[in-house]
Amino acid sequence: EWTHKESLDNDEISRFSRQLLMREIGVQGQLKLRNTTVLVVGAGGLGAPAVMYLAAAGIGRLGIVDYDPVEASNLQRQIVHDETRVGMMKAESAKATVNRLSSFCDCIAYNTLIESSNAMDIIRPWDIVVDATDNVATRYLLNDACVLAGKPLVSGSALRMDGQLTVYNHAGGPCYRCIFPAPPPPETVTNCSDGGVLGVVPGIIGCLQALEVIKIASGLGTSFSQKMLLFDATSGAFRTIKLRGQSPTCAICGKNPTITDLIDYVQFCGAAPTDKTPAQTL
Amino acid sequence: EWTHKESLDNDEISRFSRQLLMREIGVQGQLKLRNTTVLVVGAGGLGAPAVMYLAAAGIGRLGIVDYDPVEASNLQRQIVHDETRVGMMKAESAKATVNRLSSFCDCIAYNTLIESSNAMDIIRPWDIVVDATDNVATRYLLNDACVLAGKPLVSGSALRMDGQLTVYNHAGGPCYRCIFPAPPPPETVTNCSDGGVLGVVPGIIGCLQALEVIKIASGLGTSFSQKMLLFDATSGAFRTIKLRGQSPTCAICGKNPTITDLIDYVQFCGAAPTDKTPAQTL
Amino acid sequence: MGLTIHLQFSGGMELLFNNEKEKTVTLPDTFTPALATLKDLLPWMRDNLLSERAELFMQGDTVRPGILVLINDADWELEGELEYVLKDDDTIVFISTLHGG
Amino acid sequence: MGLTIHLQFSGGMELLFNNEKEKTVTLPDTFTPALATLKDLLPWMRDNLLSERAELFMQGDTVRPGILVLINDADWELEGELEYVLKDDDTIVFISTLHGG
Ligand SMILES: [Zn+2]
Ligand SMILES: [Zn+2]
Repeated sequence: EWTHKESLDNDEISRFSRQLLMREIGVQGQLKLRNTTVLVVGAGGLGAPAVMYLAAAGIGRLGIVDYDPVEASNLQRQIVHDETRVGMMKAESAKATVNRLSSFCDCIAYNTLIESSNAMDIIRPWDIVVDATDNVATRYLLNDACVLAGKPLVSGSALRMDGQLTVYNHAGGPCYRCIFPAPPPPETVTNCSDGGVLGVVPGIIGCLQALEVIKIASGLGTSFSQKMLLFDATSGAFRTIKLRGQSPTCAICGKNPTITDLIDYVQFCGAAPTDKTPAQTL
Repeated sequence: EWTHKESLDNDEISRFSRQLLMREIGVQGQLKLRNTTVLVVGAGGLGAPAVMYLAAAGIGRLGIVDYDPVEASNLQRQIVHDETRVGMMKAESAKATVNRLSSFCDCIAYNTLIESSNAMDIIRPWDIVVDATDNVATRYLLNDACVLAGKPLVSGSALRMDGQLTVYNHAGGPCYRCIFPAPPPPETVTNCSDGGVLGVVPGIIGCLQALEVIKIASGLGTSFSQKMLLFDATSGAFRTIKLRGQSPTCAICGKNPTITDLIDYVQFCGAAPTDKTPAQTL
Repeated sequence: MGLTIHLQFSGGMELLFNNEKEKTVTLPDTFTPALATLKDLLPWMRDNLLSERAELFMQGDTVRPGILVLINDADWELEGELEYVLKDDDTIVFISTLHGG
Repeated sequence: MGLTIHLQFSGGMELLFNNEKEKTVTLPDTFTPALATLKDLLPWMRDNLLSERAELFMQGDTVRPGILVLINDADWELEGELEYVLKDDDTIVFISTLHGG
């Protein structure tokens, strides 16, 4: 049974010595990492580096949600899997990699499609949620579930040579719906299966998601509440933009929310939670 | 025997479909990745994600140089290794991970300390060199060897919450010595063993090194010749600065070079190529 | 001379505008300085710059959902959205939000 | 009023300066506008701001090897290095280069 710890043991002190040396982390920060539980939704291009760096850093308990099996064409970017794992469920494969990497991380795989009927139960036990998904419907679902459950949502996305990162529902900042009250028309949405993606672009964004989780968990605080990082891999340019604040009229996090339970996100978005449906190219 | 290919086969087309879809890469770019050979020096915090993303992206031949065995305290950031590899040579361990990840990458491990006596022989067969090392002496050695052999050097570094990235000796830009003609006094140099490092910081820089290699190899071109990217993980800020150009008076790449063969870098830097020597903290 | 506006496109928006990530435009005299707003700029962009179907850029008189607009680096919601009065040398950025991973 | 200069420290340089990453200073009247240079600023910083041993910052009359200096975002080598004449509101950045991995 996984429980909170009052102090680090000698094995942990030795394993995480490079972080204990830093005044930004130190023994207290490392103990906070050990006692923080993180749920990563999506074990694809973003989730791959995120779960590995979170486990490596000493996050004590890590959940991984995915319902897809590993395919060979995933391996161009999803480095948590490998050729021996083709056909295995992605959440199981990611857990196997985490278990090899660190015995200090209690890792739980959910081989489940997260949807309105199960999302609250899946999310409730965790401190921080990472949105490493690949479709609009699941992004609204996760946002609403995190608002209802009161969890920060560290959100990343990538396509072709572009990446984006932000933290929703944290420290008084906006949620996803505050910024995007209406979903994009389905014909304007491009997924990685249709538009392609350079594998290391979600790699960079997934690493940055792990970093923001570590900063929140250790008490350093995130840099991306009410801010969005834009990455253009072609020019190597990173740009941070200031977003609007939390909206009093937001349908889920506003003063008089009209959404008080999870809704039907496939209907709301006009698109199902899959990266595989043929969609028109933007 | 590894040889250049004239075209991609069906397995490669299927495996790299997400990159073939992109106009920035496409079939011609992917074929260039297949026919490019990359040497990564250092299988530590920077080299770990670099070798994985380079192999995943379809780089045809990958060399990995390291002389250290995997230690448990490395696993906080060196995600190419795992607990089953403690005690194994890092180059062998990284090669084993690459082999599991992709059968399309011909991977060669050098379980060798790179030094003046062997550096030219090690570097000569490769198209692009990645500096993922951890000490000043090896950084000057690699720079000088790359200038003498005419190879671009994709250089990354990380310490605590900071990271830096640049590309030397490429497209008319400066080399490391053009910018830093004299080595830093040894007492001002802090390594990760002494100063600590948050694991995902070299993770982000190593991913960015892989990206710049892929851009050079595929013909997109690098964004960081004569420029340096600075990353401050505490604030989440990236900043690109413009560096001086190639120096006509540079001791190795200038008009009248005084260095025409590799020198004694331990003597030049006043420090040996190891991350383990106790050094005073900056 | 009309107003000069710097347009930038990111996250795939550039694919709707001849694949150009940056474009500086001089607006015609119908854009009266101190009066013309973003509400005037959007249909002008649609009619003069857009290389793809209009519904991928606009819905009604505003941008379609899923596009973030920045005025001089701030979310346009902080600047009055469509009512924002254009100033010479303004930079307007259109960002298509991404959903892939 | 004397010259106002914005100092920034990166890559660990801040550890030499009370762990402050940014500091705006007003220089004393001994810094004559249009005459005072970086060569004057460095020893003033050493004597007034440095919280660690001087040799970690300077060597002779310049910065020690391994420190990059930027003047308004450009490598100081492009701006005349020590001979650069300070202007009001200049931003000078000191970056310690990193060697770890
Ligand atoms: Zn909201
Ligand atoms: Zn040079």
